[in-house]
Amino acid sequence: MQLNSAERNNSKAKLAQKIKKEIQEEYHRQASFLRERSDFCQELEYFLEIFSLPVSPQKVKKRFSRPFVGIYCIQAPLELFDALGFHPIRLCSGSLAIQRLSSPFLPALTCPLIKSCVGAFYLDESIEKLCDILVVPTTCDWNTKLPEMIQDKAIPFYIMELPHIKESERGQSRWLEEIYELKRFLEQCAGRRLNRSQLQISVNKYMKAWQAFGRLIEFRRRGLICGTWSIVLANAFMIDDVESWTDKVNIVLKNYDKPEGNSNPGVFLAGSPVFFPYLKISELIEEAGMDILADELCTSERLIASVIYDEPSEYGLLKALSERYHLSCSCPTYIDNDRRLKNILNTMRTYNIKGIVYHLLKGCHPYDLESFYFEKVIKENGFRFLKIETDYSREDRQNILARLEAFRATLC
Amino acid sequence: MITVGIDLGTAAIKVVFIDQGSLLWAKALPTLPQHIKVCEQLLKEGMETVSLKKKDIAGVAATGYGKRLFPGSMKIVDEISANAVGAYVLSKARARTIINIGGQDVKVIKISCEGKVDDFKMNDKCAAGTGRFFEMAGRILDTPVCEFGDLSFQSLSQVCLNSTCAVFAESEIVSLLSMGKSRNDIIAGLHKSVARRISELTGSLYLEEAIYLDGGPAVNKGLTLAIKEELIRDIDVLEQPQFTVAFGAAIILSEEMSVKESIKAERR
Amino acid sequence: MKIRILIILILFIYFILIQGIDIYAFSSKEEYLWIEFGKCMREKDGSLTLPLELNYGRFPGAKQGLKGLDEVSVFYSLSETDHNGKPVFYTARIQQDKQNYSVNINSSKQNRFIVFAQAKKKQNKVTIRYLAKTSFFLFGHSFSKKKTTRIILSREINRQLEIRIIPEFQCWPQTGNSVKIIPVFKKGYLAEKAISLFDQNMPQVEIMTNEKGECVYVPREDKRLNQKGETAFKQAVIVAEEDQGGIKHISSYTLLLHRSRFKNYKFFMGIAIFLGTMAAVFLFVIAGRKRIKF
Amino acid sequence: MTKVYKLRFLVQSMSFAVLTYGGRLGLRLGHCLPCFTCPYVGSCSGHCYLMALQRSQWGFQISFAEAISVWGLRALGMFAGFFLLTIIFSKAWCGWICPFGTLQDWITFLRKKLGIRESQFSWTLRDRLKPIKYILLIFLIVIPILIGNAGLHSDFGLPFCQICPAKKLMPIFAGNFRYFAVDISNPITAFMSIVSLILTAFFFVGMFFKDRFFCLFCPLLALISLFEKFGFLGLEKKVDACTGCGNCQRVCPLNIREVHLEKKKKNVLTQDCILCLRCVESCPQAKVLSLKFFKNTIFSSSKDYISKRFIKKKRENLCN
Repeated sequence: MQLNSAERNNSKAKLAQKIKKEIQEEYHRQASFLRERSDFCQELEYFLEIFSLPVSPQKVKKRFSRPFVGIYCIQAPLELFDALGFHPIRLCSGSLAIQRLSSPFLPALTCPLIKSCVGAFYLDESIEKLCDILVVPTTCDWNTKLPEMIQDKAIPFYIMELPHIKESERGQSRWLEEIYELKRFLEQCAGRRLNRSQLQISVNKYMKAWQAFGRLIEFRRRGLICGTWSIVLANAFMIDDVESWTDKVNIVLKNYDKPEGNSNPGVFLAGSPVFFPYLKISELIEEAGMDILADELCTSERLIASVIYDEPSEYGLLKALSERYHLSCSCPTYIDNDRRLKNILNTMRTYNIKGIVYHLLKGCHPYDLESFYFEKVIKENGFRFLKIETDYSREDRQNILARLEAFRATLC
Repeated sequence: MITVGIDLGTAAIKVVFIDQGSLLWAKALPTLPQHIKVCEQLLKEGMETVSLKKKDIAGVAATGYGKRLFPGSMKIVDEISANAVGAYVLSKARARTIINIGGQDVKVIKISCEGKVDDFKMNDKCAAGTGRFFEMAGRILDTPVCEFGDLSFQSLSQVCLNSTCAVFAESEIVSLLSMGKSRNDIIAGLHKSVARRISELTGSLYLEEAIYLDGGPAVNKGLTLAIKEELIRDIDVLEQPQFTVAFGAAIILSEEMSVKESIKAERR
Repeated sequence: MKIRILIILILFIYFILIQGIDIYAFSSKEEYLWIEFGKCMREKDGSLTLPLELNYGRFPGAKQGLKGLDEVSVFYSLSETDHNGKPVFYTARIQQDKQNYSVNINSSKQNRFIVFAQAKKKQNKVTIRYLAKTSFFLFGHSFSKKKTTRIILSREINRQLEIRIIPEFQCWPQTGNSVKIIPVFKKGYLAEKAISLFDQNMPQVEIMTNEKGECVYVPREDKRLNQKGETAFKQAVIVAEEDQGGIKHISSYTLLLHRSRFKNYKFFMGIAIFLGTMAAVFLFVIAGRKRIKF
Repeated sequence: MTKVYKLRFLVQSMSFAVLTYGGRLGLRLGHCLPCFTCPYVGSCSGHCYLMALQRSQWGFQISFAEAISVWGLRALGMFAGFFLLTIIFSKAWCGWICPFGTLQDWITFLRKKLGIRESQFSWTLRDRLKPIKYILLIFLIVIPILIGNAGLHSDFGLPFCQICPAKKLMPIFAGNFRYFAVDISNPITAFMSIVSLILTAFFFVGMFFKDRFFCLFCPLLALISLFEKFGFLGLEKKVDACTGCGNCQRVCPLNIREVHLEKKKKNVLTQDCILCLRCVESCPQAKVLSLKFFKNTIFSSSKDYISKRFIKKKRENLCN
């Protein structure tokens, strides 16, 4: 039976409506999970509210009152957007329900994060309406192909070609060139030129955020704040306004005290990103009786780095920015990334963490490829290693939990 | 001191009674939606057979996927640790590697000299090469799984099964049958495919001697042989391999309790 | 062609000859005694030895040796004084090597030296008393504390006619810097007195003292000296004579001169070069920056 | 916690004043200081060792016969003084004491105030510049030897001092512009002074556009770095904890890459390092970079320091 266009649109809208409801449920369920935790306190409510963005974007847009720049991955320089009057948000998505909108036309083994990201474009209050510009650095293959997947959407895309070799002059200067190009592009969009002192103010703002984040990480390392909450707080940074985020984090750190001090073994969480509402892995780790004392997820601890500039000239500032978003970043898509593993090992040694949980999203190839070498080296260094490959679905919770519990037993 | 280990697996529920590390009684029943009923039934049966009263039992340890579902357990043990301890004790501290083929998963567990879990590998969300896989094949081939071992030895020319996926293997078996391949050859092929799957999970070099196979399908001698051939390693099978996990859980509980008691005794 | 070459050759030989002729030898003045500086030598122990040559005749070319001179003696003083505050003089030993008479002054540490040489000559019943003087620094750096035995002078030096130079001790005497010359006769000044000046590279000059008995001399820029290194020096001998009926006093002072340090500095030229280069480099850098993409 | 850059600024300014004007107060610090305290500044209190090195009394302008005597011993003694001073402070002479370095830092400060960006050298160019200072060092030793033994014209004496920009620029602070002149005494002096003027102009512009431009070529830096491994001060890196953020490379006035790129060795005090400690200041990783004095840590990197050093509390302070 052939449907006419009106009917088709009608059924499409109905489907979208249904999925939207599912998404809302998913978000609310996750949020209420978090609220019911024993270590929830009222200050944390602020961060849970932030995540209502995909559910009610218009509300969020009103809240931030600046034109939005949607970005994927952490290589786009946030300070630059801020200095030119844009509000940068990261469009990463951890929603399972939203995948239903995109899975019909994506490969079955697509990275779930990308599936959700693409799906978000097909919600009725879509990213199209929300963001004025989209910035996509070409990190992994999925991200590189992302603009192609949604080319039917009328939204200006800015693609930053990421040089995958960091520690060479060519790579660094090419990335600087990309930053300059982005600056020009943003200047055009904003209709004004970049002001040096404005950029300095922005850099300072983000440095304050870095400072607060550093304190958060320190709290976490000492086991004063649990891994899930720090991931949630870091996730919120990707959407929230930087200044209010900094304030709120400082407030949380001031008032927060964990209900009871337990002596769970600490683990290091590495691998693919974890983003609200997909907090399965961190919750399961905690359920299995371990503390995530440290992680190196690009949605958590790797999110904020310091921007230190010595030259207040525009060139100096942009160079500092370019290096902060290129050299400081340890995305597995880089070729010369040997420091990442060393740093992980160092952190584990420093904080007496005995094991590493390597979280892997199915289809996340860079991390998957790395995991084997990681496993070898980490075991050679006398640490425990557990690789968990999963996706956004909840059905393998028992399987993962069983493994995590056994893993905990090996840590004691 | 008598302790009970219950393994609420995905395929079967196993109950083991032990006394000071020695097996008293063991029985398995297939998993039904009413887990607790099955468990209680098995416990009752066990108590009757060994002629015990409820107060004689020092404690019950639960393990397996349904370990949290059984309300009467004193201790919940994760199945990997339980498996390691069980196999270690049953093999008289010889086992260093265990390959466990369960209802839904395949685990390879490395055990340290002290009988603790050193490292383990487990399949992710995929039932290929597990007990389910054999159940499925048994249904299509219209043969009870327990006969697989003997039948595979009668195979003249092994069939090669390409698919490692439980679902796709099903259609492959059907097409092989329609091509006129013998049942025995297909079963032998199945064993080989499972063995390959296990070797892919870890690689032969990962395994340390002595290697033991346990879990329900381990009874299948044809499968054991196929795994031996595939890994080119010597592999032993424990007696009553499906009970190692439950046994291990019971052992863990009894050890824990004896430690507690000795502490109590010292305090006195 | 050949004629031209011949002419050039003749001219060339002529110039060489002209250079070779010592034009200062035609001076009308009388001969005098002077001290000539030799090349300062570094001793192994870190001390310095300055050979001073005694000469008689006309500086610089006409040396006659010390024949016919009596009572030749050399004294020197270091920067030491006796209890009266007068400088202590020592006798120096004169070494004779064929026609050359010389005195070696050795200094193991930093010292200021004043050296006198005196001689007498009888000529047609007229006694001529010669006095030669010079002063200099020697920066010896010996670690050894050994003291050379010095013979303290017993008799007075005949310093009736003496040429004083102000400043007496210069760190770096050089051309272009003025020196004040004061001839002193029996502790009195000689006004409007003609003094001769024999420069190594220059024609002889006559200077008159003013009514106060002083005269100021500015050694001229010397191209030949300039060609040499910074440490190269030349000498000039200042001669004064006083006839006193029967006894004639002829005194000399040997002035050491380096090339002028700063008189040849062309400041504006330098600044122009500096600023010009700076501008060029500046423009170069700016242009280079414009070419870069960012 | 004291801020290192402020302390350094203070120490630099003070040592500039002491070394440049201390002579007026009768301060005499000798002739073997391992920094560019130029003897041509009439009132300086100590002399740059490079001059002694080229001189006849304390250095290489000496005949071989004289070398094996008290005169050679004197040169050795001068070197011993230099060596002692060098190993005590090592490269801190360059980054903290050298008045010429301080002058360069002041000029850089001015440039930063003006918001003019620093010129960048490519990695290859930067590497090619490295041997120049050693070549200069060889020249400033060989030429005096030739003067002393092979009869080279003595107007080539003190060859480095003649072309050194510090000889022109430092006396300005004593009100002396004399050395900007061309010495036309003879062709050699004229040539040398014109060359030195051109070089001075080049370096002067270079200093403006590039941090510590002269230090890239400084033969004294090369000489100090020869004795670096005896030095008491050390710059060490915890290689495993370095994230490779590149801050150290970016803030380094001499664009040293080794601190950033080093992945194995602990010692990162490289030949060009001037121990200005900017890398330690800007390292966000706790204790990754540290300044050591006989294995005692004097200063090491930390997040707290960065927060204090680089984060401005108020907006107004930002726009400098």
